[in-house]
Amino acid sequence: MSSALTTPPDAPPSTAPATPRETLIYTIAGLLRGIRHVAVGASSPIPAAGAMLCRALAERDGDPRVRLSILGSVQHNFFTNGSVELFDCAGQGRIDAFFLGGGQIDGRGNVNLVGAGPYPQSKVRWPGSFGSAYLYFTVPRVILFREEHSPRVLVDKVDFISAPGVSEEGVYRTGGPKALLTSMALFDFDPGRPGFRLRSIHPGHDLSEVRAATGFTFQADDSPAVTPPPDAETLALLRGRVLGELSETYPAFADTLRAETAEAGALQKEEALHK
Amino acid sequence: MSSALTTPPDAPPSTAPATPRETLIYTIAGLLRGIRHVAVGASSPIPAAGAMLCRALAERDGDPRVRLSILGSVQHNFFTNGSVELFDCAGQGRIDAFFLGGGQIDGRGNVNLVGAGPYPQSKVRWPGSFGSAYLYFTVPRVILFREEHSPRVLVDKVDFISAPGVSEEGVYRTGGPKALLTSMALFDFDPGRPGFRLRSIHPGHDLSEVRAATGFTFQADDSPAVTPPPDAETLALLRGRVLGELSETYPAFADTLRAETAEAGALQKEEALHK
Amino acid sequence: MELNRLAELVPTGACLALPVDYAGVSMAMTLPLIRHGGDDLHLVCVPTGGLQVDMLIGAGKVRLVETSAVSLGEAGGAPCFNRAVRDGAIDLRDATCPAIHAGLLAAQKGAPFTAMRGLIGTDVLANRPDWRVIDNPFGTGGDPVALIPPIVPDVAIFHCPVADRLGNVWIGRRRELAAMAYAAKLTIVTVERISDRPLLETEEMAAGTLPALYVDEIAVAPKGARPYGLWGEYGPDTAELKRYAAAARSTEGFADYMTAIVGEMA
Amino acid sequence: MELNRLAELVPTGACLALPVDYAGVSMAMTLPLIRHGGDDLHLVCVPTGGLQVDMLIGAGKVRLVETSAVSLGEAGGAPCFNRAVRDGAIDLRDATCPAIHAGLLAAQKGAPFTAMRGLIGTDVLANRPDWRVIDNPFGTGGDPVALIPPIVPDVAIFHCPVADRLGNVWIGRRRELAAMAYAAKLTIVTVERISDRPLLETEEMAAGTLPALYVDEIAVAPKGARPYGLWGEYGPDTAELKRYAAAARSTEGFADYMTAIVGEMA
Repeated sequence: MSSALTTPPDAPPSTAPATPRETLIYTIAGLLRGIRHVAVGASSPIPAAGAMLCRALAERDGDPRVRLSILGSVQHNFFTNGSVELFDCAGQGRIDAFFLGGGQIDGRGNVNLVGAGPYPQSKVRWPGSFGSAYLYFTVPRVILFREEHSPRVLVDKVDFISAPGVSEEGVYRTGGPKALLTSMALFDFDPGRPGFRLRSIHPGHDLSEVRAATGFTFQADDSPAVTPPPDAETLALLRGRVLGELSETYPAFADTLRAETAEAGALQKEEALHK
Repeated sequence: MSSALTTPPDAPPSTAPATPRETLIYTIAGLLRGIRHVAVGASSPIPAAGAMLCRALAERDGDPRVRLSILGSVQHNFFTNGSVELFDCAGQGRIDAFFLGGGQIDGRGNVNLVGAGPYPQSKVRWPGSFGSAYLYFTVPRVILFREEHSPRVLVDKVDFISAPGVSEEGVYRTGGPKALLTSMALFDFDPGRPGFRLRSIHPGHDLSEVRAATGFTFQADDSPAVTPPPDAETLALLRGRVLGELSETYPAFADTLRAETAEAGALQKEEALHK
Repeated sequence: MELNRLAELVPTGACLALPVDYAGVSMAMTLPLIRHGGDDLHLVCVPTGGLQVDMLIGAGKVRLVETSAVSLGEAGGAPCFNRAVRDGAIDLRDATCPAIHAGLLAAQKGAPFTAMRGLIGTDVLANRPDWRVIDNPFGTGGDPVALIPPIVPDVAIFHCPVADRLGNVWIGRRRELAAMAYAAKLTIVTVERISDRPLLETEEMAAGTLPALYVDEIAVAPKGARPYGLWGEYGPDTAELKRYAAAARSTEGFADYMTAIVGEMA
Repeated sequence: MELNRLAELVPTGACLALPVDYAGVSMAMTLPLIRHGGDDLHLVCVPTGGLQVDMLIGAGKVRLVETSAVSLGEAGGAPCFNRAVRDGAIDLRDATCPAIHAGLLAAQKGAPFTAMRGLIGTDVLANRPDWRVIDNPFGTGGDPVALIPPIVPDVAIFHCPVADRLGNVWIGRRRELAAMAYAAKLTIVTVERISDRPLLETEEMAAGTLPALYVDEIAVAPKGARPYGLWGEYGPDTAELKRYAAAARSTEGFADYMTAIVGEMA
């Protein structure tokens, strides 16, 4: 995207309709509502943006303060006890929400961050389980977030369980999956069944498309809801304060967001001209 | 003791014969010979002086460097991880020697730091076990040091085992008692028997006196050795450099040592006059 | 007064963690605790107790003491503690320093226990039915290992040189204070002063900073550790500790000493 | 050259602990390790690995990798690691971050193991026959708990901003570096510079200082973490990481890249 399209940071926020990514960010903010402390990985700008929006909304509405730890960041990380502190903090019950991706996610909420094919000689190797084998057990609201929505990612059964969606009775567990968010849809996780239930489909997609792109079976209404985009006031907050905060830690991503918004604005004007 | 008796710190070291306390310090330095790291309690000036002398002797003789940690001291304590670091350090095998006192010490090397009489409602309560229940197991050379040599302290059987002298086979143990030093005598500990064996009696005492003052049985030669006082060169080192170092952390104790030396010097002159 | 309000946050029956005498004792909270805090306290000394613990015991606030030792250091034994033990007025959980740290560590990690060496064959272990011994599962049989369960204080109280306006507290190298705060449900810190400069702004200060996440309440209490010292700030007043040690040898002497102190603070 | 001498202290078959990319990686030691260090290394990534680990694997120095992850972060997957996994050229001990920390903690404490929550039902646990699961002895039956044995590295190597002439090293708030040094038998540290002022002289600096007791060797290596960054000193060179990621996609590309680097350093 050309930087000529980018709105200068100090200009009044655009009133163009929400971009798909902005709707994702808004959806994440909703999933986080009510938490006190969320931790986000250093290379997870969309979850970070969602957390920042959640924090801004809580402040606007006079709700209790939301803390955000961006791991690996020097500036937005208040931990002072090394990289173990995140896990200790989760063990103490001081982290309410966390995001997990996954090379594979299956219908029972199992996550695979290790590799595709037989272990250990994986055909495709991903980095590894990171902290998932602990945090999935100890963080109450884990949000599975992966933009790619395909049968390759959303599989019937993962090849390696980095972290299981549910545990047998008697296993100590205070955390687990709460929802699965992709570029196409939002699912709630039901640990009782266990399995996913489609909550809403993002604008521009439909149920048959979602079914075709999903490698596991899930529950769904016949006419699923559409994922709501942010209202105008929230959009202004996102494009103003939140984008400013985002620029400090994720400058490249903030530029992308600005460019997308500008593009949406240009498109809107163009459409208005042609009406 | 009047401070008029005290030699100024910058005067050349006195050549008076060693005082009983100087012989204790010298004996401790000998017990520590060959160690790399010794930890000493904040209120243990004689062990600290022994450790400082050991360090000075090692330096003089070109032996490997001796480290000394004085617990609770801000200046002479290089720990930076809180009060747990001493114990971690011992667990890592990085502490070679440590000193333990004890309200009661028995003939099997058991130490009681808790109280006399039935537990928990002790008739006489002492502070408590501190770190003894761990360090006695993990520090290879624990020196039992108690100036009072009486049947009240050196008992047949302690009323409470804060730390046992020996452990059953199969119990993980890399440390334990090496020696027992009092104002009257020096014993070696034999974990095989288990029990103490008299190594030497300090000048001015004899075996029957030691037997009468000791509440447990111990092995001894018929004519035990006399604890050797420091030679002139070592005494000069003790009264010079070591006393200077000691003054920084234990100023009151250093003054006492100086006064005792001065007294010994005065006595020596007086005796010379009367000859 | 602010400190009285903080003392009211310590309910009757609470498990209260207090630091060793050289680490930063909030002596300023002692009288507020006696007059406005709950009774029947379960004190956890991290890992040993001193003047503050002795005063709380003397004032009849304490039901149970979990500690590796209680003493006044150079000033001798802890008179109220020793008397309460003799009279059976308090329950005891005698420990050893690393076992207290192990219990806090288990809480810090959300782990069910911490394994530690030592302890086997001691009367410390024999009198702790709340601890367990298992055979080391990594061994070939035998090799008993003591397991220490989590210590989760309801409240931790300590004193530090400085806090910032964001609620961060500078603990320097006294990391047992962090361990206490990690483990506790509620952490109250008194400080010498508040700094306008955020403690996490520089790496130098950040290294010794306990983040606000673990700190619930902060109050300013200049010379708040006296008669104990505070590292980097002021030394202990040993004469005062000795004066207390002498006075508190009798219950009457203790009462007179405390009355005099209340007068001084009024 | 000093760094080559230090690399010779890493014997063939050694267990070598290396820090996470943002904590202070001694990239300066990478080529010396490849050319003068031992082979068949057992790498322990604390708790994840990056460029240095990938280069050591690519150079054929590594027998076993114990890690929670290996990646180049923003620059993508670790090409030599991924290739070695696919080819079965290295053995794996896949872990999860807190389990690596738990293993180092057990070593730090001289404890036979550390208990940790999580892990039950994962393939991480299923593939670690060196770990154990017991029923929580504090429970009433059931409640499985994973036990992690000590990780005792033969050598730990990392990079820091500054050391003093007494051998103390400033690690700031990167306390995993202390954990590595506590646990390791031999610790080698490269630094940006040596300070004439003792680090333990002030409480401010002491709070972030690793004492000389745990540090065996120190060498000066300016910009020694590059292309990684060093907290408080310089940022990462992401373009260089991406250049490596692209080059190392093939064994030939990796070889060319390394040859070019050796040339630059000669």
